Amino acid sequence: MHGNRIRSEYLALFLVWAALVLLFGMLSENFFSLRMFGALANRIPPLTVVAVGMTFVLIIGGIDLSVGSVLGLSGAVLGVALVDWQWPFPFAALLALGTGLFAGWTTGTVSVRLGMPSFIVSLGMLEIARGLAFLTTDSQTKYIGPSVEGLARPLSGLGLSPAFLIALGSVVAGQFLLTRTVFGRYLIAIGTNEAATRLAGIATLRPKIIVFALMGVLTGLGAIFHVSRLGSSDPNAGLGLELSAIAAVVIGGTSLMGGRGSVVNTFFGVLIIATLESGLAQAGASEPVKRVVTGVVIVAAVMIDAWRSRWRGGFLALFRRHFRMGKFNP
Amino acid sequence: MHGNRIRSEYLALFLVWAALVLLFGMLSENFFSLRMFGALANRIPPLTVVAVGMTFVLIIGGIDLSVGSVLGLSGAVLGVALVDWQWPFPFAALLALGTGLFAGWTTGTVSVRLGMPSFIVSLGMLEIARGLAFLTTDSQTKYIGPSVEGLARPLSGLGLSPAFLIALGSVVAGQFLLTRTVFGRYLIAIGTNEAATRLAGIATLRPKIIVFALMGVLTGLGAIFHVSRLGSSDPNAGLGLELSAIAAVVIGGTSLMGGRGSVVNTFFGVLIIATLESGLAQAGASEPVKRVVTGVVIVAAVMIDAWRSRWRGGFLALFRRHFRMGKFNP
Amino acid sequence: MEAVAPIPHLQARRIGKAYAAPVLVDFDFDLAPGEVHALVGSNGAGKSTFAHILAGLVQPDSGTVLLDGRPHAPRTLADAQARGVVLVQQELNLLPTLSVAENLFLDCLPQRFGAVQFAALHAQARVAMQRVGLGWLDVTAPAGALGVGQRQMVEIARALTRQCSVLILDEPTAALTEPEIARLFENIRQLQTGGVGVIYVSHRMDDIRRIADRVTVVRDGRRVTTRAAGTATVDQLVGEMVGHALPPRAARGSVGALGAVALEVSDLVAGDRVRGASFSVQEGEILGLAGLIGSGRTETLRAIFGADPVTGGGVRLRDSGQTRPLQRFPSPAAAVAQGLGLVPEDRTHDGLLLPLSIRVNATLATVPAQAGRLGWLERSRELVAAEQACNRLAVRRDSVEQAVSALSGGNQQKVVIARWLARDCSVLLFDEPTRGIDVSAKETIYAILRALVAEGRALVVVSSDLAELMTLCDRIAVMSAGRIAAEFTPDAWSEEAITRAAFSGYLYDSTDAR
Amino acid sequence: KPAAPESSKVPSGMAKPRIALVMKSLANEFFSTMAAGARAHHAQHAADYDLIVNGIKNETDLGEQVNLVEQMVARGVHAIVIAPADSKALVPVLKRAREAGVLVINIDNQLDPEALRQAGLEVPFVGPDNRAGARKVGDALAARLTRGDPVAILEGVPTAFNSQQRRAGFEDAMKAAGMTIVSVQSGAWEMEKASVVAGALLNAHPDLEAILCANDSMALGAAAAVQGAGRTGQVKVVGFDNIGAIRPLLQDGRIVATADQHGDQLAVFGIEAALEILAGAAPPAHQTTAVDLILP
Ligand SMILES: Nc1ncnc2c1ncn2[C@@H]1O[C@H](COP(=O)(O)OP(=O)(O)OP(=O)(O)O)[C@@H](O)[C@H]1O
Ligand SMILES: Nc1ncnc2c1ncn2[C@@H]1O[C@H](COP(=O)(O)OP(=O)(O)OP(=O)(O)O)[C@@H](O)[C@H]1O
Ligand SMILES: [Mg+2]
Ligand SMILES: [Mg+2]
Repeated sequence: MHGNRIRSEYLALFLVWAALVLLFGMLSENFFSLRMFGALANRIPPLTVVAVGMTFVLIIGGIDLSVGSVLGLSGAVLGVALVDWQWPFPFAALLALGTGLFAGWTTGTVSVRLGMPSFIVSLGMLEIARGLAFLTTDSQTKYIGPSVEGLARPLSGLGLSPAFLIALGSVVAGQFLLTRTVFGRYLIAIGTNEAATRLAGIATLRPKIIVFALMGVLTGLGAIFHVSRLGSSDPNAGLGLELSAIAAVVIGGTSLMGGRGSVVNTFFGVLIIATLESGLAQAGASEPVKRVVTGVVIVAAVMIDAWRSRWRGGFLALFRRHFRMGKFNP
Repeated sequence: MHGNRIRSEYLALFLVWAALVLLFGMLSENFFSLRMFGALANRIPPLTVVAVGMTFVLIIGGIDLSVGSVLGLSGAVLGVALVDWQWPFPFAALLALGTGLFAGWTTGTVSVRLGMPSFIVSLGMLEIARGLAFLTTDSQTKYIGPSVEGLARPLSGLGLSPAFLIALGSVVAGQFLLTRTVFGRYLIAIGTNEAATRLAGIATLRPKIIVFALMGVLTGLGAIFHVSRLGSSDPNAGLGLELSAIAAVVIGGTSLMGGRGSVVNTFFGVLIIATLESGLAQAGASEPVKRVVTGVVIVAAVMIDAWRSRWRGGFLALFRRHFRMGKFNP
Repeated sequence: MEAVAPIPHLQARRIGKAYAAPVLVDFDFDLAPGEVHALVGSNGAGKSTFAHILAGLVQPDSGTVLLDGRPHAPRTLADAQARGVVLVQQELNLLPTLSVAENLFLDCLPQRFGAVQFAALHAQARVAMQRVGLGWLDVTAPAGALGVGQRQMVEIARALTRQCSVLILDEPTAALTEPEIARLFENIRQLQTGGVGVIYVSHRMDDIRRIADRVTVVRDGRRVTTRAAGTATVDQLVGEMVGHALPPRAARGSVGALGAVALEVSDLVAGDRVRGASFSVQEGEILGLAGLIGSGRTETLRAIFGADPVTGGGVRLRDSGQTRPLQRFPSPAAAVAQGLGLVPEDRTHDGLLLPLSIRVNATLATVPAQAGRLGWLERSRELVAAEQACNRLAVRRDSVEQAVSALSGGNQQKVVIARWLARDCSVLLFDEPTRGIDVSAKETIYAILRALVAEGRALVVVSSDLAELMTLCDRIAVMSAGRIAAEFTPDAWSEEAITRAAFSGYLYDSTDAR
Repeated sequence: KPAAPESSKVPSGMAKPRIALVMKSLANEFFSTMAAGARAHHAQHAADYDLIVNGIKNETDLGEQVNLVEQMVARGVHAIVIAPADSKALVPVLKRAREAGVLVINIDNQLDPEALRQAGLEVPFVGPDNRAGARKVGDALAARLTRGDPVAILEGVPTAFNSQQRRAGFEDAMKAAGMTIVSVQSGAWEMEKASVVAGALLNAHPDLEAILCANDSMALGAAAAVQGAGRTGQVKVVGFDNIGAIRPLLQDGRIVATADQHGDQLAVFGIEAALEILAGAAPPAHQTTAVDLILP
């Protein structure tokens, strides 16, 4: 994971992304503008922070389907605190983060302590959090206005919003946490073989709960970014976010079976998804075309990344070999 | 898996279902009518057959997120064949099954032969199939009319539709396939430890592809049931079906990590989900309440089923033990 | 098979195989029909690799194999089996969710129209298990419920049901106790008379003396010698394996000054296998735990360590000069915090993080110690620690960044042991610590264990190899049916006495007879 | 009076104005009809302007629609014709678009006047009055019921403005005619979901006389449920949108009425308004388009 290896590890996905940018650049004239990259940078913070959290969840071999709903709920709470209770922004933001934390912690505790699949617990939380979001806001979008838009507004001179910078910071911090700390080492060990890790004298339950709680906090942060971009809070926010986040993480090469992953590559996954969406919109592609292209690119990105590590003896030999005896990581 | 063990295996989920029926019976007066059960029996065939297929997919340690879209696509193709091309129903139905088969086979082949996670391949297929469904129908709902409704119409005297009987047949056949045939044993073995299965001299790739293809055929069958129930084909059909199907399967105790599962219990999972939805609608619950209750019941059902097997030394001791040292099957 | 095939039956010539480093070099090997040909060598010498080549799991880079005069280059396990070459692998490969019977016959389930004929299957399975002396085993039970030793027997039984002309046994006895071994040898002799050639890989010199006709010594992937088994002494063989004569074994240190009781186990009850075990071990003492397969030794260690829930009794631990009150550890983490350590029996499932590097595996129990402030990993310190740990046990490796899954069985075992040696534990529990470890490395490990007790630590060693226990331990406790049936000091023990004690718990309670 | 922002003037030497049409879900037949209408108009006037048509994948995904608006601004379009997925949440981004010099025309779903006022923004609106349209459909139904009959309403996604408007229109009509509304539930705009909910409603209320559905997909689902319950002819169903698939059911009486908002013309009105303003005309006042009642 050092020196050249780092670079080669990130290279494949970077190239996929660059290829997409180039392609869309040729397809629609104004794609290569600073403004265009600004728009891209502005839209990804919520997905980025959620995907960072999801990377950790997948690494311990869990899954969290509730992130979309929890983002909706945290955003709803933020809106109510700001508009109905007239709280100042920092307190309201803390409350939103706390809401996310509580939801994530609950999912984690129930699944870890009761030994239930996190898939089903978080599926339950998906429904519950969405219901609560509707309850909190009475199913109404709340207009909040400029008071909350600061985070999403590009800083003059830099062209990037504070939200983007924070999201980027979370990627860097996440990668460090994963690869350079004892906690990160434990997460990888747990995801690889929980029984062996436990017998090595490492407490495995608490780290797992912490990961779900962290996922919750990051989702809360995502909600703040989302609300500040919309200038309004919307109880439907985040619908389907879980799939985009998981897709970004898996495109980034993190295994759904746990034990292996990279936060930086997750970020490339996010970039690929976001660029694809923007590029297709710019090109004005019709809905069916958008769908089909998105599907193909998602599969292709993972395929290219999967081949990166097996890149020996030429492309064709490789292809042949893998058509004969593929491995299977569902 | 024999004799009494079978019964106790199915009992927990049956009781959860019975409890739900009782509860809703008390909440809304007209719940306990024959008509109610008829309505329930009539609406579940599509979910049932899809969930049967999903059980097999999860047992081999895979996942198929594309079933909703593929159902939409197969239904769209069925509609076009019946209305625009004026094909007779049997041929159109075969075409729909073939469409499902092809989609499932493609997902399976790509994921198995190229060694890619089925999660991501089927996520790609989700987008692609939906895009094709929009293309096929030009995003229009098609009214087909009585010619197709026969499958969904209750047989006089019996009160149950042919679709329901076929779905029930698929459950029985599925359970038999899983527990009593060589193929079924291979699937369990593959899901438990694919490498070890290969070491036992079993070819593992073909059975996995067959499972995805079977999932596709069953999804096509689900599409036929769906279209025949609504009398129209709708390119948006099946939105979110993958989550319902997976939820039903997991409620039925099948492990997301593969190697363990029961088709009959999946059927109970389907019943629980369907009863919950109908019951809440009957009781006239508001949307937020529906969501929260659904979430809680999903988690509770799995919890109860998980405890079934650990039912020793009283409820409390059990609770305490599991709060101290839970297993974790994400 | 009755017809006497022209000699030799199997002929391997100039086999070469290299991964990062060469594993087999110009390796020659012959097997005559009806012969038991032992293959010995230190850990990582290339024995399993050769077995895998014959069985179609690995393809050689160079060289040829002739089987009955025809080339034998199987690409899959099934290819090899079709030619009658059957392998029992060193690492166990049963499928825990399937029944014992299904595991035995997975690739040839009796069927009619695709439906499994369960009655026939179970009958066949019972016969197969009878053959290895485990007729009482419930063949419909899931294989996951079996312990390592029983799983090993199932694997052997599985191989014995196959039509074979060459049977390869890779470390079959590492987890077996004497009764099973005797039974296995009986089976091998039967096969021999049927003309089957057996390749027998083992680190147990005793086995080789008893069963082998010829022995080939392999060192660093090269054949050193092949000779009739009777003509070499153990010391000669060992010398050839390691390339130099072993220093004379340090005599079992006379029992030194023992300290206070470091670990006292009293009336421990856990699951249905541990039914009130009581024993204690003092500082500076090695206690051996002997017993038959399934007598509950593994479960006792796990229960002490907090890995399984304890339902009765508990342990008293001496920690920094204080004896703590009777307690039950809620988790291994709690036990480790008080100075316990456990080397588990099943290294692949309970010991190693297979896809990860040797560095990560060897330092897993000591990560915080090597980390800097705030839990920051210090890579250089980790590397040093991992190198040290590997050197201490002579782990044969290309680099510590190599995945442990690429190590030979014995070297994997050494990594698990190394992990705990790096940690300052006052009481260490070893479950079959030398499983799959070669003779010279065993000596190293014995020396290390001796050094540990010399520092005043207390060790508990479970082993199915009685000779090993009798070399190593200061005292041997014998488990039978979940209790300690007897304890012996060196002056009082004998194989016969220990074996008698091991059976004692089952004599009155025939329902438990296993 | 709202004026075209200074910077959005098309330099007279410039080739063609570029117009972006941003809609809700193209998976919804109503919006795909709208898009088709716009494309047809563009095909006839290809020399006059360039058109980029976009919609979001999921009708409730406001974030994605905000992305689309920003994307179109970045792309350098001169005007955005938008059918907002939410009447409040799109205001800030539209304001940013205006600040960047892009003309904004609101169609279909009117932006919230209060939010617009707070943001200091004025946006011309071209579109139907959903509430009045639903009221018409409700009145037509009421004419076939007797006072006091129990009826139920299937609304769309409860957070959607259209859904709220149509529900309000239905309620106005039913209250005015003195019917009893026994239940209001969401069918999430979907056929399948609507058929499940309608099935449950039919079971819970054996005396139910009518189901008012906030769109035609749900009406199809409700009609299937009515048929499944064997109460065809007893329970009347109305819809909204007049999609193609509804016609056979209108013919055979299983659906009593629906409303047509002329979706195909809606975007065209917006585009024409944008072109006029870009050409220098004064922005039009709000323009309410017709909603026609459709009976068999
Ligand atoms: N897949 C692999 N990749 C790299 N090296 C490997 C691989 N498999 C085996 N090796 C190396 O080959 C060498 C020989 O291994 P092998 O398993 O044949 O040893 P062995 O003689 O069976 O040892 P043991 O007695 O410990 O079982 C070892 O050094 C091992 O590290
Ligand atoms: N019927 C059974 N149900 C559950 N577990 C069983 C059953 N039979 C055997 N076992 C398990 O199999 C283990 C057999 O252990 P194994 O074959 O590994 O020998 P071992 O580990 O040497 O024995 P020991 O327990 O003395 O260490 C038992 O300890 C027990 O855990
Ligand atoms: Mg070996
Ligand atoms: Mg043991």
